[in-house]
Amino acid sequence: MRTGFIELSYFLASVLFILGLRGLTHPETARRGMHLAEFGMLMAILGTLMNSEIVSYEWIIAGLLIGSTIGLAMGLWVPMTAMPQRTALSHAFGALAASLVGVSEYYLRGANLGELKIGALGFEVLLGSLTTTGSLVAFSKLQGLLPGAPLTYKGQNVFNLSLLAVTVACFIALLAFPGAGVLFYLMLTLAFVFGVLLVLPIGAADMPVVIALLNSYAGLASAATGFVIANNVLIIAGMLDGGSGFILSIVMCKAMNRPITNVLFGAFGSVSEAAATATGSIMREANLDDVAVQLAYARQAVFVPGYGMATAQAQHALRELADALEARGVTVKYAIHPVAGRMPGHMNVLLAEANVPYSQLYELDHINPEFPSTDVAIVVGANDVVNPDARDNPKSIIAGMPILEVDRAKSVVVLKRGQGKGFSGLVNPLFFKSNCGMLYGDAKESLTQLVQAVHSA
Amino acid sequence: MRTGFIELSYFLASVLFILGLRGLTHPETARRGMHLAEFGMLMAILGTLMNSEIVSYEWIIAGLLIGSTIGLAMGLWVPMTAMPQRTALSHAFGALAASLVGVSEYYLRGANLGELKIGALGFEVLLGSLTTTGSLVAFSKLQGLLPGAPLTYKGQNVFNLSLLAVTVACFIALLAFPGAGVLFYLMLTLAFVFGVLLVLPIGAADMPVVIALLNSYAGLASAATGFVIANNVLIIAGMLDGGSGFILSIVMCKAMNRPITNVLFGAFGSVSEAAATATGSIMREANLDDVAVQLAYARQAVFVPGYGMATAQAQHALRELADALEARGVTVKYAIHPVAGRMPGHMNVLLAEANVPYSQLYELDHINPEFPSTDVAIVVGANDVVNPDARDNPKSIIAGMPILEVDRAKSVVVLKRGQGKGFSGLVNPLFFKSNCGMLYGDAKESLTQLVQAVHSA
Amino acid sequence: MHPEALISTLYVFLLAAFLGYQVITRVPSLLHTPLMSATNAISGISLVGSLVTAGAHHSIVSAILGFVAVTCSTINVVGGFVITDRMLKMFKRKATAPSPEQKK
Amino acid sequence: MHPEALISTLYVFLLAAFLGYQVITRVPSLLHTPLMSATNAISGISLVGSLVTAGAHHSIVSAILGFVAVTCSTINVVGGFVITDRMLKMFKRKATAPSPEQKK
Ligand SMILES: NC(=O)c1ccc[n+]([C@@H]2O[C@H](COP(=O)([O-])OP(=O)(O)OC[C@H]3O[C@@H](n4cnc5c(N)ncnc54)[C@H](OP(=O)(O)O)[C@@H]3O)[C@@H](O)[C@H]2O)c1
Ligand SMILES: NC(=O)c1ccc[n+]([C@@H]2O[C@H](COP(=O)([O-])OP(=O)(O)OC[C@H]3O[C@@H](n4cnc5c(N)ncnc54)[C@H](OP(=O)(O)O)[C@@H]3O)[C@@H](O)[C@H]2O)c1
Repeated sequence: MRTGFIELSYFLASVLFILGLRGLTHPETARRGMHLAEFGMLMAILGTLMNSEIVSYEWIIAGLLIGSTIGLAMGLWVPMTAMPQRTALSHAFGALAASLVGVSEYYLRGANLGELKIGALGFEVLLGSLTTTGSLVAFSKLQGLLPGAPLTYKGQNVFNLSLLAVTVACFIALLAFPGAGVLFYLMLTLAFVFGVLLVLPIGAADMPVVIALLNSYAGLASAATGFVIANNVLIIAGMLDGGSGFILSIVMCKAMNRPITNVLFGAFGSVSEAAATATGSIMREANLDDVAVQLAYARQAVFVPGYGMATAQAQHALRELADALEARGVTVKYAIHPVAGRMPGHMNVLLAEANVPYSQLYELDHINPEFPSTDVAIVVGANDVVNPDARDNPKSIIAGMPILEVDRAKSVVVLKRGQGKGFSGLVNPLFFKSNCGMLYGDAKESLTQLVQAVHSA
Repeated sequence: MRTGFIELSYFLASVLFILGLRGLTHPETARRGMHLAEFGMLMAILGTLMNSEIVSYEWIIAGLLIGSTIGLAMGLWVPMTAMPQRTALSHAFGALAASLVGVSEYYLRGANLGELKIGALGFEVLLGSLTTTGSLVAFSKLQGLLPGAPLTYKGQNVFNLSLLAVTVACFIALLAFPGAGVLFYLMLTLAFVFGVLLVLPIGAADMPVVIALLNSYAGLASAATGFVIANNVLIIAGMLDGGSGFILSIVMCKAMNRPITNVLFGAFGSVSEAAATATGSIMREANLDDVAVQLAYARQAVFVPGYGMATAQAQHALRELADALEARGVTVKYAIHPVAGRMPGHMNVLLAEANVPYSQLYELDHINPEFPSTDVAIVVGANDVVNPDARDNPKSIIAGMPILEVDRAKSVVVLKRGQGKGFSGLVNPLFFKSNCGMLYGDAKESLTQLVQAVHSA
Repeated sequence: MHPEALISTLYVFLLAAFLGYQVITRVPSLLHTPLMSATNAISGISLVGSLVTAGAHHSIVSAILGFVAVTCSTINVVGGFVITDRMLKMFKRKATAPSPEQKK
Repeated sequence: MHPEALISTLYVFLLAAFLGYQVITRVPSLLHTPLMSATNAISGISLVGSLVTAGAHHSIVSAILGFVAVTCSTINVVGGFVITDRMLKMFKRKATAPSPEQKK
């Protein structure tokens, strides 16, 4: 009876998780979907608490209380701009939990697990541990606790690979001698170390891809836990989680037109100087009042936000500018590149925060044909995603990456602070085009001034 | 070892079936997908043949040989226009197989099956049997072996429901007394009878929906078999099959804007007279040579095929007309309504047979905006799908059904044999519009004549 | 059946239902007729049940029932795959004579 | 584990992988950030393992490991769902001031 109820709660949770994620296929149904998933989680937890193996609840209640408090605090107060870090941190938590459950299982049952379970358990602990430390390093890099630049040294790849080989050797030996605790704890330690070394040589800018990959590892670790404790809902949730990480990393790599191996082993971003090509001509500085007049009398203006908008927290100011222009009858559209910013969907969520309706956000394929008939394109802290070299110069390191073709607009205004490069470290020929003017300064300040200028135009 | 191999073959088959159906999401990948599925089937059969329970192969080889011969013959020679019948017949075969396996399982193990298995087995036999006879009736109606009109009498629904209730009662009693063979065979017989009575009152024209529904029953029966013999690949294939039937029936009902209950119990098509509304004005007959000239000098012509094209086998002639027009520089497009013809995708497959590239086929949403700029719309044996009453007359029985808005074209020519009504039995106000001309005669003949007339225009 | 196995089977059922729905809704209406015959062929997998019934020689009755079931399923498998392939072969993206518009 | 149960579990794994792929690829890039935090929250289901570890009192070591695991997973569950909801609340289709173009 009791197990029946527990199993039912897990089954229900599985259904609700799937339905919940299906809800995310549309913004209208997304919230309801998440409520379903929340309810499923509650079911599963209540079901588990009925498990007859549980004899005392002190540790459980303590864990739930502390976890909820920290979780609630993080959930409520982490700013939208810090999402990448938060995600990295939460993967560390998730992976650590999987890893610890595995360790405790081994500690308790060790040799009596049978080969198959030991296999799944080893997999769980291996993936869980390296994801834990890897995610922590990623978090530190993004948060600025560690230097963001790739940390490389000679023979690094060889060293890392050897370390991995030793770790895997431990794992295999453990399959043969499940009782040999030394092997298990050695593997555990090595996996923790390997996670650090794996992520250190990757630049902060590439972290989003790494995070997505670690996400899929964390998901796999959960699924492996499901095998060990014979629990289907864990397998399902783990695979959903893993699938999401995997797909997002693919989406990012595709949108950057770089193979995943290049991200992981290329130490991208450490060679910024070499890539700078001489461009000869000069950048024209634009005058704020001129830009305001141009905007005020345009028929259509397209805003192209990028990473700079996120760092400057300029989304609200941007929205105000859009309001001011729309009040004057200008059609305003937002062009969203799939890898603008530092996280999939980064710009969408920031603009949503600033109350921009998502029907005004246009994807690449929909907005590119519109640039030739656009009077003014305003580039707000974007750089690589509007670099025409990706399209025109087959030798560029970002060649082939799909871009927003703002250079085809009648005129372009770029808001940035100075001569700073984008994520790829490339010089952007757009800035030297005759139809392009530069409006220097922090994006938020420039935009706020533009709003006033438009009002008085 | 041997069971290991068998299980592996089933696992592989499951993967390949899923990949195979995923291939069908695009015509480019569809054939490769099917090859994967075929390979999966081969694996599963070979795996099964290694089962140690199998002691003699005579019956097996005989069955495989006879089945392959009949299957091959049907596969190669059934004309594309007879697809609906063929589909009905094959559901009868599939459901019969599921039902017989269930009967034999009961015959051999009967009372020793345990409540859960008896439940699944009863479900399998019930669904399998009623699907068998139901599909046979559907086949006979479509093939003309039985009258196509709905066969109704007073109290029919009540009688059918009572029969169903008795059948279900047998099933429930069987759960309580699994050993009572009488109950089992009574249920079996009643299910066979019920299948017949269920489909008899439904008109031939509604058969496609019924067939899709029976398809989903057959799939569920297969999945139930999977429960009984604890075989996962059967469950998966059954659910894929069932899902397809279910979704297609929904697609059809939506496109006809009729609830499924209306299809099943409405005896649609038996009330054709009542629906005829007086329209007053007259139908204008078009002259063949005029039409040819009009076409030859058009900028854009849109062909709207319907059920009449299928019965007249006029797809090749239509393609020839398109060729002749394109040679003269006319843009030709085909407008495909989701329920044109008598089967989902009916028109697509016929036109593909006639070598029309699928890039020329346009769906409702894509072609409707183009009609106002279309010089001539040629309606080839379509009627309901171009009936403007569905859009304009909220009291029409097809009100709300999305239509191809040919009446908005500059001129319309309708090819049909005479005053025949469409599937719904409604009068079509389109035919009385001033921009519409009727070209009477069998579609194939009319088209062949048109081709010649265009050549000499 | 072992209760653990039964539960997992229920999960298989659940996931297969969802997956079936997701996969099939992505099939364009262009290919709905081939889809019907393809699922038809795949549903012939009930062979895995009927083959055992036909070959297990528990009794002549079950052997004959199995034989009929094998025949029926084989018709579906062979007929279904042959017809599907026949149809799919016909779908072509470009005409031999190029058509002016290619959007869709 | 019973072999039959093991096999079914493998099927669950397979189907969940396919289903995950199908479901996630349908999420529009608009919602990729909420997707990340949502799957994050859902992956906190590893609670079902850690709760038992924390409460089973086999040994103090395992109880403490379980406690840490429960804390970590709960952070993910609560934090993930709260943040997802916070984000999703912000997505609006229409502005308060109507925008002239609504296509997309
Ligand atoms: N979104 C993802 O999922 C993802 C994942 C991995 C990698 N990436 C990569 O990230 C890049 C994103 O491209 P992007 O065009 O959005 O950004 P970007 O190429 O990194 O350029 C950012 C620009 O913003 C300017 N900026 C920085 N702070 C600013 C401030 N406070 N005010 C005004 N301007 C400021 C910088 O110039 P100044 O310093 O002169 O101001 C710089 O030119 C792509 O290369 C993409 O491949 C994205
Ligand atoms: N596709 C599906 O999946 C499906 C499923 C269920 C129901 N339906 C229903 O089927 C109907 C399909 O509509 P539809 O417009 O394609 O067909 P329709 O409304 O059934 O009309 C067919 C027309 O073709 C003409 N016709 C018949 N034989 C002909 C020949 N040899 N040469 C020339 N014309 C001929 C008939 O007129 P004459 O007799 O005067 O020639 C009739 O007007 C819809 O009502 C739909 O709801 C479709």
